[in-house]
Formats: sequence, structure tokens, C-alpha cells
Amino acid sequence: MPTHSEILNATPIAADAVVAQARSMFDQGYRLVTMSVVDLGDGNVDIFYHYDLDNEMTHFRLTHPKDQPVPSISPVYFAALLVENESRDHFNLKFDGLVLDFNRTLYLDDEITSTISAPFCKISTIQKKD
Amino acid sequence: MGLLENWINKGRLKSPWVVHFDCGSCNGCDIEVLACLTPVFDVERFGIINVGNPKHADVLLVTGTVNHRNKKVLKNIYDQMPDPKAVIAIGACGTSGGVFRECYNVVGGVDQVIPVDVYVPGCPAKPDAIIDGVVTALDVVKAKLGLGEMPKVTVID
Amino acid sequence: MYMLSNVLRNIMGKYSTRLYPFETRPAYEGFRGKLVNNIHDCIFCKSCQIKCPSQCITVDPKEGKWDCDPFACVYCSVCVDACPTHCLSMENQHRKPAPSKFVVSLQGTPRKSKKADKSAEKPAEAAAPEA
Amino acid sequence: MSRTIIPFGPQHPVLPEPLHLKLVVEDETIVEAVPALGYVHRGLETLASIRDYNQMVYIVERVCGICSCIHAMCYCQGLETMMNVEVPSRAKYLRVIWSELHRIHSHLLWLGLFADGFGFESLFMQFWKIRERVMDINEATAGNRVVISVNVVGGVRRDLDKTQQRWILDELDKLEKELRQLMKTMLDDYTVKKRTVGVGVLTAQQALQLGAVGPTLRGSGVAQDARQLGYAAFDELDFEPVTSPEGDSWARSKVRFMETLQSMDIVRQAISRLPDTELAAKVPGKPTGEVVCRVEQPRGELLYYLKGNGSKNMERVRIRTPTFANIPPLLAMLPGAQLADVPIAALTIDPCISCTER
Amino acid sequence: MLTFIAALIGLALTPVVGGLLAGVDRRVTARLQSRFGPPILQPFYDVLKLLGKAPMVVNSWQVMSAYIYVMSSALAVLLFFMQGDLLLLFFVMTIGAVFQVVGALSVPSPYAQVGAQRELLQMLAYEPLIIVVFVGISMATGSFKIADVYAMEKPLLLSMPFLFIALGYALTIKLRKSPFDISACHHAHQELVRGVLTEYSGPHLALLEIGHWFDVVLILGLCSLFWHTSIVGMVALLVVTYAAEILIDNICARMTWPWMLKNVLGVGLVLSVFNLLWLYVS
Amino acid sequence: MQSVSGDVHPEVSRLSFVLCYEVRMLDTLVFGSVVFPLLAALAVYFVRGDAARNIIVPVSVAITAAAALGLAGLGSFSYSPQAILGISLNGLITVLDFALLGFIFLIALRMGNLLIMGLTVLQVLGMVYLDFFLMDHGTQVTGFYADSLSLTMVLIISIVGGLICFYGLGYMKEHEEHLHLAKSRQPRFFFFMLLFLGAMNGLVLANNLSWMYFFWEVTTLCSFMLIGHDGTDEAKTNATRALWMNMAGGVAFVAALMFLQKSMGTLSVQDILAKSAAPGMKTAALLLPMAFLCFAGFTKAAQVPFQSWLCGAMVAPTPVSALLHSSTMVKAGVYLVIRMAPAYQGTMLSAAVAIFGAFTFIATSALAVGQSNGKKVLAYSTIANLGLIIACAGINTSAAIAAAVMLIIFHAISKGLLFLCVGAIEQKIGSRDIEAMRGLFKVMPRTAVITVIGIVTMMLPPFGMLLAKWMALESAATATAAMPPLVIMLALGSALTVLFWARWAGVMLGSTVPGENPPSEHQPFTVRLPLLLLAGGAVGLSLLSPFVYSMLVAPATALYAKATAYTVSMGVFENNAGVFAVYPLFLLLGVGFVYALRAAKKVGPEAASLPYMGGSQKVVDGKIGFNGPMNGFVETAAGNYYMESLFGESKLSKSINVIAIVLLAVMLGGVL
Ligand code: SF4
Ligand code: SF4
Ligand code: SF4
Ligand code: SF4
Ligand code: SF4
Ligand code: SF4
Ligand code: SF4
Ligand code: SF4
Repeated sequence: MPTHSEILNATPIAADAVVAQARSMFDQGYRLVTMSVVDLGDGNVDIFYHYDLDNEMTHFRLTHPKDQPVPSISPVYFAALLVENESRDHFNLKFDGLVLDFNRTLYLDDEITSTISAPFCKISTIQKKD
Repeated sequence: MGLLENWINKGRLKSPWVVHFDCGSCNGCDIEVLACLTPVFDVERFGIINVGNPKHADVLLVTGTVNHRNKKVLKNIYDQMPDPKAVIAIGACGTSGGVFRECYNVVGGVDQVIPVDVYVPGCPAKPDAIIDGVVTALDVVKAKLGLGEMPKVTVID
Repeated sequence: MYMLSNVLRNIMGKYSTRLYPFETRPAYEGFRGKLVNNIHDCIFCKSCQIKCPSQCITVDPKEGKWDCDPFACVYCSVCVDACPTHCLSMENQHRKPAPSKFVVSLQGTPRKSKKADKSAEKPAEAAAPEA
Repeated sequence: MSRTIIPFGPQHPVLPEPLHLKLVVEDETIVEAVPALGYVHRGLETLASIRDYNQMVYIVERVCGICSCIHAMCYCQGLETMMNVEVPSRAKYLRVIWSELHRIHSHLLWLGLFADGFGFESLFMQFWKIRERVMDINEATAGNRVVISVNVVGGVRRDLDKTQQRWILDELDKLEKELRQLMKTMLDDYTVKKRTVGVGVLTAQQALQLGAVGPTLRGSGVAQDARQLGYAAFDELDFEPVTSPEGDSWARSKVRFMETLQSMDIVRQAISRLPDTELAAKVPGKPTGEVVCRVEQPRGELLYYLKGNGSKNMERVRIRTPTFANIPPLLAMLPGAQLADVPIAALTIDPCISCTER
Repeated sequence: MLTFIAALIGLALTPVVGGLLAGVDRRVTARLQSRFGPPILQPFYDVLKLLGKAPMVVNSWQVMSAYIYVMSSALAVLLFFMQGDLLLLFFVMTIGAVFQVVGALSVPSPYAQVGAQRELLQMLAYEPLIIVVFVGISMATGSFKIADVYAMEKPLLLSMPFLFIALGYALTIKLRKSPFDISACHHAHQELVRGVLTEYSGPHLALLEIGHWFDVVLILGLCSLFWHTSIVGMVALLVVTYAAEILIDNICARMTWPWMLKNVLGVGLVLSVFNLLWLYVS
Repeated sequence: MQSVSGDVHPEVSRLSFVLCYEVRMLDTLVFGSVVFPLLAALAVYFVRGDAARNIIVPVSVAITAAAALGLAGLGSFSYSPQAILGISLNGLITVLDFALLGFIFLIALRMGNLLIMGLTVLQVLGMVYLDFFLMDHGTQVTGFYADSLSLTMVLIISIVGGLICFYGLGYMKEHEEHLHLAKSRQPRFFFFMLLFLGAMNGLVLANNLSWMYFFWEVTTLCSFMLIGHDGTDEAKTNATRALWMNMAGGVAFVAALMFLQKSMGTLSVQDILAKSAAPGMKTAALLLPMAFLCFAGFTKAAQVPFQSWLCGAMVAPTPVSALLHSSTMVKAGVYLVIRMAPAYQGTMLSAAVAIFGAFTFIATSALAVGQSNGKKVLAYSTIANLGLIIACAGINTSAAIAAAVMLIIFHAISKGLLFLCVGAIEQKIGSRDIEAMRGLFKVMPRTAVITVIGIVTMMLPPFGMLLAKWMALESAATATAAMPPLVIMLALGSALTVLFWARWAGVMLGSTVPGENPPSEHQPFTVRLPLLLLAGGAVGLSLLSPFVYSMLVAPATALYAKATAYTVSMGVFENNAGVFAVYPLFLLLGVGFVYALRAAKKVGPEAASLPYMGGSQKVVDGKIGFNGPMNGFVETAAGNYYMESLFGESKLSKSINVIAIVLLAVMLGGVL
């Protein structure tokens, strides 16, 4: 039953299965809604893959070390390009096989990347401006 | 030359062409700026045209917060406006950074990068306020030309 | 071509421009305009400061000072809803543009009562905004 | 073949927002389009760590001013699910009314900008003229023309009294009449069709694969609309997603035009059925857990991923806005298009960079 | 000598008339859009203000081109008032058009460059039409001299209505009005940020604006030749023509240059041939 | 008219002295312009060595030019040298004719090109038939005849052509350095260049059509040799194409000779023209050979569908292209068409010629729009202008002929100038592509400005080309033969020319700092002198156009119609159809221009600003660009629209050729 807001129920997935999974979702006609990244604070991040077919969502959860490259699904879903680059900016994650890698310049300029290594990480503090 | 000078000054007060730059605005202020051009507010009454090109503009309308990427653009645009020129910062974001001023990628208000002549508060500033802002800017210009007094700041009235 | 009837109707009829600022129409009652504080009724309880999403109010119970940065305020009226004494209110006129920025700084009588002192001593949870 | 490289933006009169495209054209045919973003990026999702979950309502409203109310609504609905709050039904109906009014003003705004995109100034002016009716309704009922701040977690902050309801219905009737007068020009005019038909074509399959949402998706004939999910009071109201199968710019403009009329109808339905209950429910405790929620914005499906950790600050607020999803389709539309069609193609996804970059 | 002095006076009045026309145009346009609109004198305020701005240019050729543009437009108007040769007057006007393009092309600005290319295509569209209209006039009067038009007994419009329509196309393009505001336009809500005019600013932009006024008056002057027999008829014709231009501007989307070339050259030339054959036969 | 007489009366003898003197003078001058270049050519060929060549070429072109001026000073004449060094000239030329054809046949044989062989054989057969069966050898035909049309041509050929040869000295030196040739081929090059000049002079002065034919074939041979000069495969193919197309024209020429000899009984141009003026003469018997002559002229003038040989000629070193395009080869074609114009005046043939010329004008102008190769633009524009000249000849009123002659003069100067400019640019920047010339002002300020002057003189008033175009358009519109299609073609064509010239001029001036003085540019003397003289000539002669008209053009048109084309007073051209005020225009535009220049100078670097780039403009290493995706610098680039899909050669050529062939067929068929 499709619903507009749901307590997240995501199937865990392993890093090496992500691309194959994406391919199979693509073939079944799923639309990639987006990916979400959360810093878990213990050196890992949760990466969620949200898919949709006829308004019904399917989620996958990849728990992954922050400092290791994540397989990119952008060769399968071109649309993943933006969100993966965004995560690259925000969490300093690296993606393997990203079709167009902005290399942390999608949103950020040197002023930020040289002073904060990853603005969306848990223990980073928001920079105060006076 | 006196007469021509007078005419030119008159022109300056009656033909403030604007260029609008959206530094990171939430669009709230943007669409209100745009609304000013449309029939119900129609700032063309004051000779205002949105020229869209800094080289043709006399007044720079800035909405939104300045961030690290657009601050260079803002400066570039300001530099490409021929003198005399004025800057109006619109909305909480443009004047101070608004709700976003503590975000990591936000530099703050427009005055962090270029001199600002008029601050228009509001979130968003409604078209009436923007019109007031332009009128105030014209008063500022007038004062700078030595033709009038600087508009007063009313904190509490 | 379909536009022809429309533009002709426009030119026959009256323009729809409101001639602001030469003519003003009465403001809507509920408009969230200028934020004002009837400082005499303020108890410096800091509710407004704490609730404000833009963190633009600074209340100093000791000095009896209530400061608000009208250029950082987003006119959401959360503070108005939060104010226990209803000394905060919003006019239905927008705040006028100004050639320079300032902070609205109101001086009231600091409350001497114990309760007020106590609440004032509670550490402020969010940082004060720029002055 | 000689190439021209055009920096389209970040400051550009047809794009009120700072999107930047590096366009490579040969005799005005686009051979390459590379986007550059980041001119609006504020990083407001990080504000969750220093603002409490109630204050975040007013911050997410400012992700984008155009459909501010719908952002707040989505965020509140997510939190209500997470915290298990039952929202009073009058609040649900009021949410429908204000969000549909937002859709109307957003679509009218878009129709105007689109008209300006193909250089039809008077049409632009007409759409913006009639749009002021909705802006007045917002101002009178919610206290602000654009960022209306009516949603809170648990319900709404303002009510509509009977006179206001009647006035809204009156204004909508006038608006509908004025809008219908523009319908032929927008959808049938020779010059307009010359500029929109066949421009930026996206097939249904392409649209789905590229992740298009909203009118961009429905303009390719896919009947998907998050309102079908029945949030707020939509499960009790009658409507069908508007679609058009052509997949070109004309189809997308038709979808938006028809949706504007549809939204008026929804508002009328909601007003006629407005139940008499409280406006907001009490919200006990602090949020914990993970929630994903979606609503339909004027530009399409919006998704929030929220994670609470039991404190008053949210652990993570992740916002996937419709324009974010519609940019890949845009990039796919551009190569091969004419330079003059770039504003048209770009506008048909109704880009909102502010929410794309947050 | 007397004609020369009269022509000089006419020349001096041209920018005044051009500016007023632009002012009325803007006011009427505003009203068509249900707006209040600017003061009638607005174009003069604009130009005065521009004259008072600090110069800002990318290179010197721009400046030179701006001056040459105004000069040649003024010269063309002078030739018109001197009742000179139509074709010559047109060639003189071309100098200005060409230099406008040269000025834009000399700047490494993508917008000016694209604008210049489109301006050239616009010239390609309207130049043949104007020449053909002149040929039509010469077939009717036996010469290209304006003086000979005035010697005619019947208004030209009666014998060359289709050529008048062709001239209308040229007028719309020259006025930079929809659907032909392709290379540059009065505001900047278009993809080219004013195209050929992008890189001009301040006093030089003012010059181009004044030059534009000359051009507009000149082409309207050419239209007036179609009803030279009575002042009333002439004025009426001009008012109707200009009103039609404003209306067309407000009921059309901007088109693209391929459409323009196809349509203007296709329809315009077919109309012209038809009219020329008609003149040839009669 | 002078003729040699042997009287004794003192008065007469004084007169005869004067005459003799003049005749001797004439002898010398004709010799100087026709035979002397050949001798000089032989000299350069045999006296090898740079130093010698560097003296022989300038001196000989100076002598030829002086001879041309001298001839022009003498005015019209007719002159019939009977023998040279005791050999009958008629006989000599006949012998040389066959030798030439034989030589061409040998060339064709070596290439194994059956087409050229066939065309040569046809000509040989025709000439044999003409010389041995048709010709009445008793009748005396005046060998040379010059009126102001021929004299104008002689001036152009000798002066413009001479300057081009002079320019060639420096150019070829550098050209060969680029090619790293073991053995200089310059002697051969200049041999043909100089021979070309002589042959051209002979061609335009010849009154006897069979002599003209001889010179005609010499130019064909020279062009073949020069186009193929570099010896590359492309050069060879293109040279071969030039050869067969011109030989086809030659066949038509021979055919015309046979028909004329048969129907008119003479090959004297003068006689033919005189006879044709009689009423009732303009029958197929006259018009058919005229049509053939026109056809020959079209091939030589590279009119559609023969445009490809001239475009192919672009592979040759630039002086060759300059020479072929501006002053020689192609002008021979239009010269012939104009020369014969009175003979077919007022006939359908004339109308057909007009339509054909106008079609070439519009077709090749459109082709030029699609080209980014500068030399090709020049080539197509040449063909277009020749088309316009031919259209004028076809319109065939005195004003139209005046237009044609004016076009010949001013086109030769401006086009010669432009070719030399492109050559100089190409040697410096290594490209002849217009896109590569963007911002040339920053690299070669002087050449860039001169090129722009050249372009402006091609397209804008008050310069001579435009004066001529004005005459052409007005005469087209007011001629009785005015047909709407003709006028519309001319109008469209002229709009197209504005398009491709304006953008070329614009891109070259690209620069980025106001008041900037780019580093001054070194121009070798062999470049600078011709450029300055030609640019000066283009501007100066335009200023003097009223004189040019009354001294050279008006007398030439007088032959064609009784009515004078234009009255010129105080520098104002006027006739019934219109007025063109040269002096007032020059004055006002000149003052305005000077004022504009001064205003431009006044704006200094302090007003500098970068171009508008949406606010992201940036300069890195002196390059202008913007901050693009990934925070990276993107240098701006701009390209003209060549609109391959509308104006591309591959797109248009086929249909143009088909239409042209149909038009030619109609023209030839219409005569019968
Ligand atoms: S922000 Fe802090 S926690 Fe996050 S990656 Fe950088 S150092 Fe590590
Ligand atoms: S001031 Fe408010 S409405 Fe304006 S841009 Fe900022 S957040 Fe948006
Ligand atoms: S009672 Fe205490 S906590 Fe409540 S509002 Fe007053 S001061 Fe604040
Ligand atoms: S209105 Fe909102 S932003 Fe302004 S002070 Fe009150 S709570 Fe803060
Ligand atoms: S909430 Fe009201 S009473 Fe309390 S400090 Fe603020 S203004 Fe004063
Ligand atoms: S950009 Fe789109 S999604 Fe974002 S707030 Fe605006 S309208 Fe809503
Ligand atoms: S789509 Fe975005 S940029 Fe365009 S008008 Fe709407 S808010 Fe502004
Ligand atoms: S297209 Fe836009 S900018 Fe240009 S004239 Fe029309 S309305 Fe003005």
C-alpha cells in the first residue's frame, strides 16, 4: 500500500551488490527517487537508495566506511550523478565510476573544502560568522 | 554645461534601470522583485526597467544570502556596472544572511562584499517594500549628487 | 492572434496598477509586518529569544534590554505566539527600507523578582546573533 | 565547424536564479551543455544541528519561497508520522487549501515566466496580473504573500473564517474566468506553438529512467502524482493526475495550465467540506527514528528523509526536491536543441535552484 | 539651399520625434498589458541618464562603431528630407547597420557575438524587402528619387498594397519588435541579454538608442511615402501602421531566425513579386 | 582614327610626322604592354637567380604599367601592325595558335585526359576549317582596336596585375621556404605571371577575334600552369579542371568564330558591332555566335556551373589567385560579354544573359555565406561580382554598362587588395580561415586594418563598388527589360554579400582593451607597397569616381547607347532614375568618420571592462573567459554562423548547377 510517509524500512545491502541491484531495479522499470546519506558518527555512513514504482517505494540501506570508495550507480541511473556528487561534497565520500565527477566542486568552493573536510559530518560544527 | 548637467541629473533620478542578481535567495524575494515589474505594481512608472545586464544598469537589486561561490559573481557584476550606481539589498537574506546566516556556506549579507545603499527588510520583502526601497535609493542618489538630504533612518516610529 | 482580444480589453479598461506609494490601499489585518514590543509589559522571559527560528532577538534580563535585529528577522511571528505577556505584536505594515542597518534596542525596567532572575540565569541555548 | 561557447548564467535575465550552464553551440545548435551549481548552496540541512525541530519548520519553508508552505507541510507530516501525532482534520483540509493555493500561484508564475521565455511579454504580464489574486489571498489569510508560515508540527497556525472562505471562492471564480481567457493563447496560438511544440522532447521511458517528476513526468504521459498518496486530506478529495502524452515543452505547459484549473477545483472541494475541529494537536516528546515522506509540489514529488535521535535537534534532515530530480532530464534535452530553445527547455522543468542546492 | 535648411531642421527634430514615439509606444504597450506605464518623456530621461554615465567599453572599435552608426542613420534621414535617392539612402543606412554588427563582433563576448550573427540574418531578411519596395516605387514613378514620389497624383498605397506589407515586415524587424526581436530588444528578457547591445553601456548605448530613433523615423518616413497626397492621409497611415506594430508586438511570441528567414523572405518576396508584376503589367 | 599615309605636302607631311610619331609611339606602347611582358617573362625564365629576378620583375611591371598609362593617355585608337620582324602577324598568330593547341594536346595526352584531348581536337578542327576553308585571306582586319573600355582593362591589368607580380616576389620567396624546395621554381612561376599580363593586354586590345582567341587560349594555358604550380595532387586536379572548363569555352569561341566568319564575313569586332546596329540584323545568324561568345565568356568568368575551377584555383599561391580573380583571367570573360553587348542589345539573348548573371550573383553569394575559408569567400564573391557585371551587360542600357565598367575597375582594385591581404595573413598565422583571423588586430594591426578597408570598399558607400552596385540596381529596376525576378535576385544577392563581408570585417577587429596599441607589425616592402597602393587606390579612386566615370566609363558607354548614362556635376551622379552624391557623401561620412575615430581614441584604458559573461567573467593568462563547471576556467570562443545546412557547398552546388545548366540551355535554345 503506497503511503506518503512511512517509518523507514530499508533492506540492508552490501557494497558489492549495489550496482547489480540498481541494474535489476532499472530493468524492472523502477525510478531512482534519490539517495540519502547519514553520518553514523562511528566512522560509517548509511547510504539509502530510494526507488519507486507506481508510487510504491523500496529502500536499501548500505552501511559503509566513510573513507572507502562507494560503487557508483550513475552508469546505470544517470540521474544518480547529481546526488552522488552532492554526497561527495557533503560527506567527502568517494564514488567509483561516477560518470561526471565534479570532485567536490558541485556546490563547494576552496574556501569551504580547505577549511572543513566535510560539512555534513556529525562532529563538524557549523562555522559561525560574525 | 549647467543646463545639460541638470537634465542629466533629472534623467538619473527618473530612469533607474535595474539589474537583479539572485545570490542564494530562496526565491521568495526573487519572485517579489519580479512581481514589481508586473501590472499590479508596474515599477516602469518610475522609469524602472529590468535590463538584466549589469553594463546597462544603474541599480543592482540583490536578493538572498551571499555564499562563497556567488560572492565572486556579485563582485563581478558590481564591477561591471558603470558609475554612478547604487545597490539595494533585499530581504533578510540580502541584508544580513537572514535565517541562513549561520550556515557553513553562507558569508552573510550583501554588504560583506560590496557597498550597499539601501537595506530592505522582510522575508520576503513585499513589492511595496521593494518600491519603497527604490524610492529610498533614489533619495540616496539625490543626496550623493548634492541635491537633497540623506533619507533618515527610522528605528522606531 | 488569440491574445488580441485580451490586449484590446486591457487598453479599453482601466489599468490594474496600484499606484503605490502615491495611493495606498488598506492593509490586510493579519499581515505580519513590523515587529513591535510594548516594552513596558515585557518580563524579559526570553521565550521569544529561545523560540525565534532566526535567532535575531537578544534579551538581557539583568539590564532590562530587549534587542531585535529587524534585518535578520524573518517576520514569522513565532515570538509573538510565544510571548507570555502578549507584549510582542506585529503591525500590519511592513518595515520601511533604510540606508543603513541598525538594531532595534529597547530599554525596559529590569524585573527584580526572583522568578525572573532565575529564568534569566538559565543559560541561553542558542548563540546570540550578530549585533 | 566553428563553435561558440556561451556562459548561460549565473546571472542571466531569463533565469531569475543562478543556474549556470556552459553551452557549446555550433550555428546555434547545442552540442554540449555542462551545468555548474553551487551559487545558491547554503547548506541549510546542517542547521538542524543548532535549531530545534520546531524552528526547522520555518527554515525548511525557506528552502524555496515559491512553494514554501508545501515544504513545511511535508516536514511536519514526516515528524507527525515519526512522533505518532494524529492531526485534526480541519488542519488537514486547511493544509490542502493553502498548498493548492501555492500550486496555483506557482503555476501562474511559471506560465508567466515561460511566456517571457519565448518573448511573449504581454502574456507574461497577464499571468502575473491574475496571479496577484492568489497573492492577496495568501496575504489576507496567512499574513504573508509568499512565505506563509502556517504549518506547525501537529497542525496549522491559522484558520479561515466563513467570510474569508466566501471571499476566496469569489476570487477563484474571477481568477478562473481570467485564466480561461488566456488558455487559447497559451495552448493554441500559432507563434506560441511554433516555439513550444517539439522542443525538449522526453519520452515516457526516458522520463522515468532519468528520474523526472511532476509535470515534467506527467507531460510525458506518466500519470504519477504524489497527491495520489492521499496525504493531508487528499484521500478524501476527487482528482485525477493531469497528463499529456506528447513529452515536449508544449505538453508540459499544458499539464501546468490544466493543473492550475484542477487546483482551483480542489480548493473549492476542500472549502466546501471543511470540517469543524481543532487546528493543531498537542505534540508530546522528542522525535526519534527514521521517516521518509513525500508530497507533490508544483514542480513534482518532494521527498524528506528525517532522522531523530530523541533530542530536540534532528539528527538529519535530508531534502530531495523536485528540481533536483528534474535536472538530469534537462541535461538530456539540451544537446541538439537550438540556442533559442534553451530558455524554453530549461523553463519547462520549472527549475528552482534554490531548492536544488538548499 | 532652402531644402537643405529645411532638411537640417527636420534632422534636428528627428530624435525628438523618435523619442516621443518611443515614449508613446512604451505607454501604449503598458496599457495593452494593463499596466500604468512610464511617463511619455521616459525615453529622453533614459538617454540623458545614459549620457551622464561613465564610459565603459571593451575596446575602441565599439566606440567608433557607435558613432558611425548614429552618423550614418542621421545622414540617411538627411537624405530623406533632402528628397534624395531612395536606394542611396538605404545604402547609407546600411553603413550604420554594418558597423553595429562590426562593433559587436569586435568584442569577445558570446552574447554580442551571437547577437551580431543574428543581426546579420535579420539584415538578410529585411534588406531585400526594402530594396524591392524601392524598386516598386521606381516602377510606379519612374525613378528612385523621393521628389518624384511627391510628383505622383495618386497615393502609392493604392498601387502597391502588398509592397507596403513587405515594408511592414522590414519595419517590424527594424523596430526590434516581436516576433522579430531576435538579435536585440528593448529590455533584456531574452536569451541574448540584448545581443548586439550587450557590450555597449552608458553614453555609447545612448548613441545607439538615438541612432535607433533615426532609423525608426526614417522607416516610418518611407511608409509615409505611400500616402503622400494629403497630410491627413499620411498621418492616419502612420498611426495605423504604428498601432499595428505595437499590437503585433503584444500578440506574438518571439520567433527564431530560421522561421524569420523562411517567413519574411518567403512570404515577403512572394507578395513583392506579385505586386511588382502587377505594376509591370499596368 | 589614325592611319599611316605617305603624302608629301608639307602641311600633310608635318601632320604625317605627328601621325608617324604617334604611330611609332603607339607601336612602342602596344609593344610595351603586349609583347614586352613576354620578353620579360623569357628573361626571368632564363636569367635565374633571385637578384636578377628582383630587378627584372619590378622594372618590367613598371614599364608595362607605364606603357598602359601611355596608351590611356593617347586615347582610343585602332592600329594594325602588319608584321613583326618581317613575319606577317596574321600568319604568325595562326602558327602560334596551332602550336598552342598542340602543346595543350600534348599536356592532355600526358595526363591521359580524354576530355581535354577531345576539346582540343575540336578546336583544332574548327580552326583548320576556319583558317583554310572559311577565311578570306584577302580582307584586311584591323588587328588592334582600343576604346576606353579596352584601355580601362589595360590599365587594370597592367597596374593591379603588376602590383600583384611585385607582391609575388616576396611572397614566393617565403612560400618556397615553407615548402623547402630543392630547386627554386620561381623562374617558371614568374614566366607565366608575366606572360599572363601580356596575353591579357593582347586580349583586350585585339580587334581581330581570331587574335583575341589566341590570347584567350594563352591565358587558359597560363592559368593551367599557375594553378598547378605547387605540383600537389590537389593542385594538379584543380588545374586540370580549370583547363577542361576553359577549353570548353574555347570550343564555343571557335564555334563563334566559324559562325561569324560565315554569316558576317568578318572577324573584326568593330565591323561586327557596326553591322549589328543596322535594323533587322539581330537574327539568329548573329545571335548564335554571340551566344557562343557569351558562353565562352561565362566559362572564363567562372560563372555557374563552371564556378568550381575558380574555387579550385585557390590551391595556387596567393598571387596567382589574386591575379586570376582581380585583374586578369576572369575579367577576360566579362570583357568579352560586355564587348559584344551592343550586338545583342534588346534581344532575348540579352535578357537571358541578364537573368543568368543575376542568378550567378545570388547563387555564389549564397555559397560565399557558407564558407569560412577566407580565400573561398573571396572566390565566390568574385564570381558573384562577375555575375553582377554580366547581369549589367545583359540589362544593356548605358547606365548598366557604366555600372559594369565601374564594377570591373573597383572590383579589380579591392579584390586584388583583399587577396594580397589574405596571402600576407596566411603566411603569418598559417591559416586562411576566417575563424583563425579572430582578433587579428592584436597580431597584425596594420594588415587587419587594411583588410577591413578593403572589405569596406567592397560593400559600403561612398566607395566605388557601391556606386557601381547602385547603378546596377537602378538600371535593373528602370530598364525596360526589368523583370521582377531579376530585381529580386539582385536584391537578395546584395543582402547576402553584406552578410559575409560584415562578419569578416567584424571578427578581424576583435580586441579587448580600449585605446590599445598593439605591438607594431613588420610588413615586408613587397607586401606593404602593393597593399598601400591598392588600399589607397580603392579609397582614392572612389573619391575620384566622378573623374573615373567621365574619363573612362562614360566614353565606353557612349558606344552602346546614344543617351549618356549619368550627368556628373560637382561630384554628383544623376540621371532620370536617381542621384548619387559622391562628394557630399564623402565629405559628411569622412568628417563623421574622423570624428568617430577621435571619439574612440579618447576612451582610454581606464574605461576598460571585460565582456559580460553572466557575472562569471575571468582572465587567466591574458585569456578572456569565465569560471565554468567544476570551478574551472573556460576560455570563450565564438564562431560565425556558416549555416552549412542552408548555405553549404554540398547542399547548394548541385541544385545551383542544375539551374545554371537549364538557364544556359534556355539561353542557347532561345536564340534559335
Ligand atoms: S568533518 Fe570531522 S568527522 Fe567529518 S570527516 Fe571531517 S574530520 Fe571527520
Ligand atoms: S529573505 Fe526570506 S524570502 Fe527573502 S530570500 Fe531570504 S529567506 Fe527567502
Ligand atoms: S513562565 Fe517561565 S518559562 Fe513560561 S514563558 Fe514565562 S518565563 Fe518563560
Ligand atoms: S518574527 Fe520570527 S524571526 Fe522575527 S523575531 Fe519573531 S520569531 Fe524571530
Ligand atoms: S517573550 Fe515577550 S515578554 Fe518575553 S522577553 Fe520576549 S517580548 Fe519580552
Ligand atoms: S524549488 Fe520547487 S520544490 Fe523547492 S521550494 Fe521551490 S517550488 Fe518547492
Ligand atoms: S523556477 Fe526558480 S528561478 Fe525560475 S522563477 Fe521559479 S523560483 Fe525563480
Ligand atoms: S523580449 Fe522581453 S526584453 Fe525584449 S522587448 Fe520584449 S519584453 Fe522586452
